[in-house]
Order: sequence, then C-alpha cells, then structure tokens
Amino acid sequence: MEQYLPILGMVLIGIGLPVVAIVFARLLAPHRPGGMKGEPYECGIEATTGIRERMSVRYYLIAVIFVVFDVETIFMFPWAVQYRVLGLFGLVEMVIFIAILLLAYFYVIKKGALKWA
Amino acid sequence: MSDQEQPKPPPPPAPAPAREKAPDPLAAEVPSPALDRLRAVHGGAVREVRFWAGMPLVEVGRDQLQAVMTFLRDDPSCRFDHLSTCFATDVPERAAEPLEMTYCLFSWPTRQLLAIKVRTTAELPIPTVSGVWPSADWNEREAWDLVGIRFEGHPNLTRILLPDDWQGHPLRRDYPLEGRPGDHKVYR
Amino acid sequence: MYQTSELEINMGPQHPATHGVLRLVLKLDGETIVEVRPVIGYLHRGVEKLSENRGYRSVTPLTDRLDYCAAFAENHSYVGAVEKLIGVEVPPRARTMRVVLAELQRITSHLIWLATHGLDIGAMTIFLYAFREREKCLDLFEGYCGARLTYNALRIGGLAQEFPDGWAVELKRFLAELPTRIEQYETLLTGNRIWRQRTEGVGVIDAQTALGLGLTGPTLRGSGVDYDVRKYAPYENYGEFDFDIPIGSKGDTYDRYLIRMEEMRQSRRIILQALERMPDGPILAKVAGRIRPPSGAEAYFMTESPRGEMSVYLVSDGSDKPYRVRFRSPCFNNLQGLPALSKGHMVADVVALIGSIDIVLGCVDR
Amino acid sequence: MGLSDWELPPGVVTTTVDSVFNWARRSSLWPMTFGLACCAIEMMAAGASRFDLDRFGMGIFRATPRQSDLMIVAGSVTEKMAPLILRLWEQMPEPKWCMAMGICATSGGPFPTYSHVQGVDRIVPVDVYVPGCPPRPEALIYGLMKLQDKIQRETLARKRVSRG
Repeated sequence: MEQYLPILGMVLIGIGLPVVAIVFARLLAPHRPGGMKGEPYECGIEATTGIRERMSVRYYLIAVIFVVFDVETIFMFPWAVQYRVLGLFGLVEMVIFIAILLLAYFYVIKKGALKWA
Repeated sequence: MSDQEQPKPPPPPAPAPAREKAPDPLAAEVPSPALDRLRAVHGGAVREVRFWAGMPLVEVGRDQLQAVMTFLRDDPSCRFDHLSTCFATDVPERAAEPLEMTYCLFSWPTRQLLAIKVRTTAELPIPTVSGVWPSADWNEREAWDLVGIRFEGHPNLTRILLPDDWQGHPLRRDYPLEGRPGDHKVYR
Repeated sequence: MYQTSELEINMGPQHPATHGVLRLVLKLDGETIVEVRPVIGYLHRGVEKLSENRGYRSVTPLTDRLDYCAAFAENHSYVGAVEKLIGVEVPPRARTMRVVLAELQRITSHLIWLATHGLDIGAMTIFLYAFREREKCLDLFEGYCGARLTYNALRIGGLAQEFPDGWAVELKRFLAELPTRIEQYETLLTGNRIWRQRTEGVGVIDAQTALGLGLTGPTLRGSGVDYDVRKYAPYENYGEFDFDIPIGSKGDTYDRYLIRMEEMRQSRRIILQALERMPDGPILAKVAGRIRPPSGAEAYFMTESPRGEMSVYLVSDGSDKPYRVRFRSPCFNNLQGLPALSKGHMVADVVALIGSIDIVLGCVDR
Repeated sequence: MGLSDWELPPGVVTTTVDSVFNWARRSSLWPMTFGLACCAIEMMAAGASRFDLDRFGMGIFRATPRQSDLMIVAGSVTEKMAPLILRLWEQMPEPKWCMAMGICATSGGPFPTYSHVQGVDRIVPVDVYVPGCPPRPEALIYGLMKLQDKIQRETLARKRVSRG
C-alpha cells in the first residue's frame, strides 16, 4: 500500500497546483474586461478576417506527426531511468520500438507530408 | 553656348543687386556629354538649362517626359540606369505652373549626375516614370501624398506616408507646420 | 487538390521582427506567401517640412534622428550637400577625420544589423555578442562628441572639434581586436547549418531588377553589381585609400550577410590607413555667419551610408532657410524591393529578408 | 472580482497583502517590445549585456500585449500610429503601467509638425516620463526604478481618490 503513496502525492500536487492558481487568480486578480480588450490582437491593427479562418490542412499534418514522435520520446523515459535493471531485454525491446517508428518516419518522408510547398 | 547665359532664377527673384554681380563661379557651365546628347536628340523637349555646383538642371516639357526618360536610360552614351530620387516641390511664386517635379538621375557606368525638372499644376497629371524605373513608384506616391501632383498611368496612386483619411497636402507652402486644426485627433 | 482560402494577416507595426514600425500585409496560402504589401508612414514626422522652417545650420540635429542607426552618415550627407551648395572647401584634415568617423559608423551600424538579423532568425547569442562590440563603438563616439546615438558632430565646412588625445589610441585598440571578434561571429554563423538553410537561396534578386528598383548598398551588391558611391562618386578623400568592395554572386540573403561582414573588415582597413595619413591643419573652413546661397541654387550630394546611397537634395531661394530639402533614403527604395524579393517564400523567410535589406523606419518615413 | 474590488478598509491586513502583491508585481514587470524610433535602439542596448534589464526582472520583452505589464513607448508617436497605441494599451491586461521614454513620447520633442502627436499622454495615461533624446540606458533604468517605487506605494484598500 505504501508504495502507492508517492503516486497519490504526485497526483494531488498535479491537480492541486493548477486548481489553486486558477482559483486565486480568479479571486484576487483585477478583472476589467470591455473596450478593445476582447478584440483579437493583430499587431495593433483592427482584425479584418475573423479568428475562425479556414487554415491549411498542412498545419494539422505536421502537428500530428510531431505528436507521434513526441510520445515516442516519452515512452523512452521509463526505459532510460531503469536502464540497468532492464538490461538486455529492455534494450532489445526499445530497439524494436524505435525501429518501428523509424519505419513510420521514412514512410512520412516518402509521402512528402513534411515537405511544405 | 558662347555667351554665358544669365541663370534665370525660377523662385522669387532675389533683391536686384545694386551693381551687376559677376555670375557666381558655381553656376559655371560644366561639360556634360549626356546633356549634349540629350540636346542633340531631344532638343525640342528641353525648355531651359541651368547649372549649379557642377550639376546640370534641365527643365523638360511635360508631354515629352516619357520619351526623354526612356532615351536617357537606354542611350549608350548616357546609360542613366539609376533614378536616385524624384520629389515634388511647391513653388507658389510661379503662379502659372506652381508644382515642380525633380528627377535626380545618376549613371553608375558613366558617373554622370543630371537633374530633370518638370513643371505642372495641381490638376494637370504628369506621365508616370515607374515604367522606365520601377523605383519611381513609391517616390511618385509620396509626391502625390505630400505635395499633391497627380501621375497619369501610375499603378497605385494612393497615400503612402500619411493616414489614408488625411486631408490636404502638407508640403504645400500654405499648409501650417504644426498642422491644421483637424489633423491632431483627441483621444483622452 | 483541396482549395484553402487565402489568409490575410498583418505583420503589423508592433512586431519584434519588423525593425521598427513597418506593417506588412501578408496574403498567405498556408505558410507560403502569395503577396506582400508594405504599409509605411507610421513614423512619418514631417522632417522635410520642418527643415524648411529652420536655418541651414539648425537642420543638422534633425538629420541624426532620420537614420538613427547610422546618424553620422545622415549628418554627413546633409552637411556635404550644404557645402556643395555654397561651394565651401573642407580642409584636408577634416576630410580625413570624416572618413574615420564615417567608417566607424559603418562598423557600428553593421553590428546592430548583425545583432537584430541574427535575433530574428533565432541566434540569441549573436545579439549579445554584437551588442558587446557595439557598446565599445558607442563609447568611442561618446568620447568624441558626447552622444551615443545622435552625434551632430559635423559643422558646415568641417568638424565640431578635434579628436580628444588618447582617442586614436583607444580606436586602434578596438580595431586591433575587431578581426578576432568578427571571426567569433563567423564561427557562430557562417558554417552553421541552420543559418545557411535559413539564408541560402532566400530573397534572390538579379542585378537588372535590383537596379530598376533603385536598390543600393549591400542589398544591390549582393547581386554581383559593384556599385558603391565611395568608388563611383568619391567624396571627401575616399579616392586616396585603397579598399575593395565585396560583391555577392547569387544575390541571396547569405551573400548579403557575407558582404556586410566583409565590409566591416574593409572599413577597419580604411580607418587604419586614414589614421596613418592624418594630415594636420585646421578642422573647420571659414564659412559666412549667415548662409544665404543665391536663389535658384540647387545641389545634390551622394554618400555611401551603411544601408546604401544616402543623398540630400537642397534647393535655395536666397533666404537663409532651405527652400526644399529632400533626403534620399536607401531604406525607402530597399523596402520597395521587398515584395519582389519575397515572392513565393514562406513567412519565416520574410523575417530573414527584413533583416537582410537592413531597413530603419526613421529613414524610410522621414 | 479582483481583490481591489472588495472595498477593503485600509488597515493592517491590507498593508501586508499590499506589500506582497506590490513586491510580486514590481519585481517582474514584463515590458512589451514597442520600439518606435531611436529610443528603441537605446532600449535594446539597455536590454543587452552591458546595462542588462534582467537584473530588475524586466529583461523579458514580450512581443504581445497580452503577456506584458508595462508599455514603454520608446520613440515618436505619429497621428497614424495613435489609434494603434490606444488599441495596444486597451488590449493589455490589468494591472498595467505606461512609460513615455524620450522627449518625443513625453511632449512631441524636436518635431512640432503636422503628423506628430505632441506627447503620448494625449492617448494613454502615462506613469513615468523619461526625458532625453534618446535617454541613456542608465536614464531608462532610473525611470524603471522610479516606476517600481510607484508600484510599491500602490494599495488595494478602498481608494480615497479614484485612479483615472
């Protein structure tokens, strides 16, 4: 049971910090909306086009590819921490994992998803 | 050009000196091959020629401006490939044609400097030169913005320096320096 | 394929990468630029109208504030124009001193160009390094005329004051360490893959279009045209010193970067030669108390400022106030070339391009 | 519903809360990069390594008004720029302060012309004026320290006189 305490502590801190920050900010910070504060900021110019503008799909493609490889690095963290304990098994496991993602990477490059123009 | 032409001062005539002053050495004529070429080919267009500090100031007729400018740029002995700047001046003393446009040309290959002047009124448009040198585009827009000379055939003759809803042309002599009452808006 | 609507966005007057209050209306298709429309005038203070209401001598402080990164170059072109208008002969010592100060100003201006150009592309360290050298230059200028930015050090007919003693020694010490500093910048940038990818092939312009657009200075010399006012219309005594004009080959941002780095070395060469051959004698010519050039007198004086050909056209009407003053600013024409330079590039390249044509908005809007 | 809207009576509670709030606000004033003219070069020099604004917690120049507390109007304000300055000022979240750097922003400076606003306080309420043309980085830092003193004296209690 005890070894779960640190996790509970981390969860509490994880949830507590943002909640405390938001609540105190809402309570204590001056709050004066109105005037031009609500307008979208466009370097000082009155925004001609609205915010909800149709964006090119390429942004979405690049964002998703980034998320995939970012999550890949996150999965490496537990392995990197327990590198000694996992030993050869962990190494082989990770090499396979990286190889699969490398395959995906070359596929993405070949399909030209990263090329912008 | 045997007799030394007395330089006719276009802006207000200076107080007539008591005795006839010897012509200023700075106004001396300087041999300028480009000017001679221009006179030879476009003699009709050239209205008046003056010199000052070694730079020929040539006044050209408004209608032949386009032809003169293309000639000056393309002629092998002139080769004015660099329109350094062109700006407008308001000279109210000359009531007939108060607005004056000065084109300052410099030829890098032949190292010659030449100033071409064209006179007009607020209504009569001057043919644009942005066809010959694209760099004249913004200069002419500034001339329209600050002095109010119209340019015929200019791709986008709008205000460039002042806000779009500005009234009047500030570089006119009758425009007060600190601005007319409506210029400075009140915010607080 | 699929058709997305073009996004029109303002890279507006308040923007960290526009080097002042320049507004670019960008029409974008995704990240690629369809059309750039510069909107200027947000710093138009009407200096030309103001200088028509002042005496010839009191216009000089206004010229400091036009191109505030190279105030000496602006002073120099205005004072030179007045001297040409009234035919004053500047004594040789004053001319050589002007060359020394003009070239020191070129180094200072190129340093701030390098700092902001690097910062725009993401090289934060080069900003701090270049400002460290620039502070040394500003100390030298402050030692000479008391001001860091707006010098007003020139008088019609010569210079305001002599070099303070020990100033030339200080200048030589700064010039001695300058090459190692430039090497430091070059090791940071020239071989840097990111820097090359962000600048090579960006904003290519050929010589003919550049000439037609009236580009001057390093922006024009990037396309392989060696037009420099110091060589083609030498003023002061630039003819006596030997220095060469670096020119580019492809006309892209990388060439313009290499040119300006090389120009700093050439300026150092000129200053060292000028300090050796410094003649002695008066530093201010005798000029009439009230400057009243005859009416109808007009003069045009061209100088090579760090940004390009900076010239002043003076018209006189016989009174002691200039009738019309025209400041020909290099940044005005270089900025006019921006749409041509940024055809088909991406938004990030426009940021690199603004740094590459090195514009100062005070000089554009006057 | 900010704390200052609670209409607290001035007393020992508010003074301690004041000192904490003001200390926090004073020591991390994030300026907005708003360089207009020559003063912007001196502001950059102040931000660079020799005069280093980071010693005061102000080194981080935020590009957008949304994340900045201090607007340093560094340079000449023209008629074309005036409505933009007002919009940028409005788009900054409270608490915000404004500093007029240089005599152009303070009172029109050497340009009494048709297109030049004779002082930015005709557009936005200014807290600190820094004279000079351009003011040296030390003068700017002195002005910022003056602003910090001003922030230190602010209070959340019921205001006797309403702040403009």
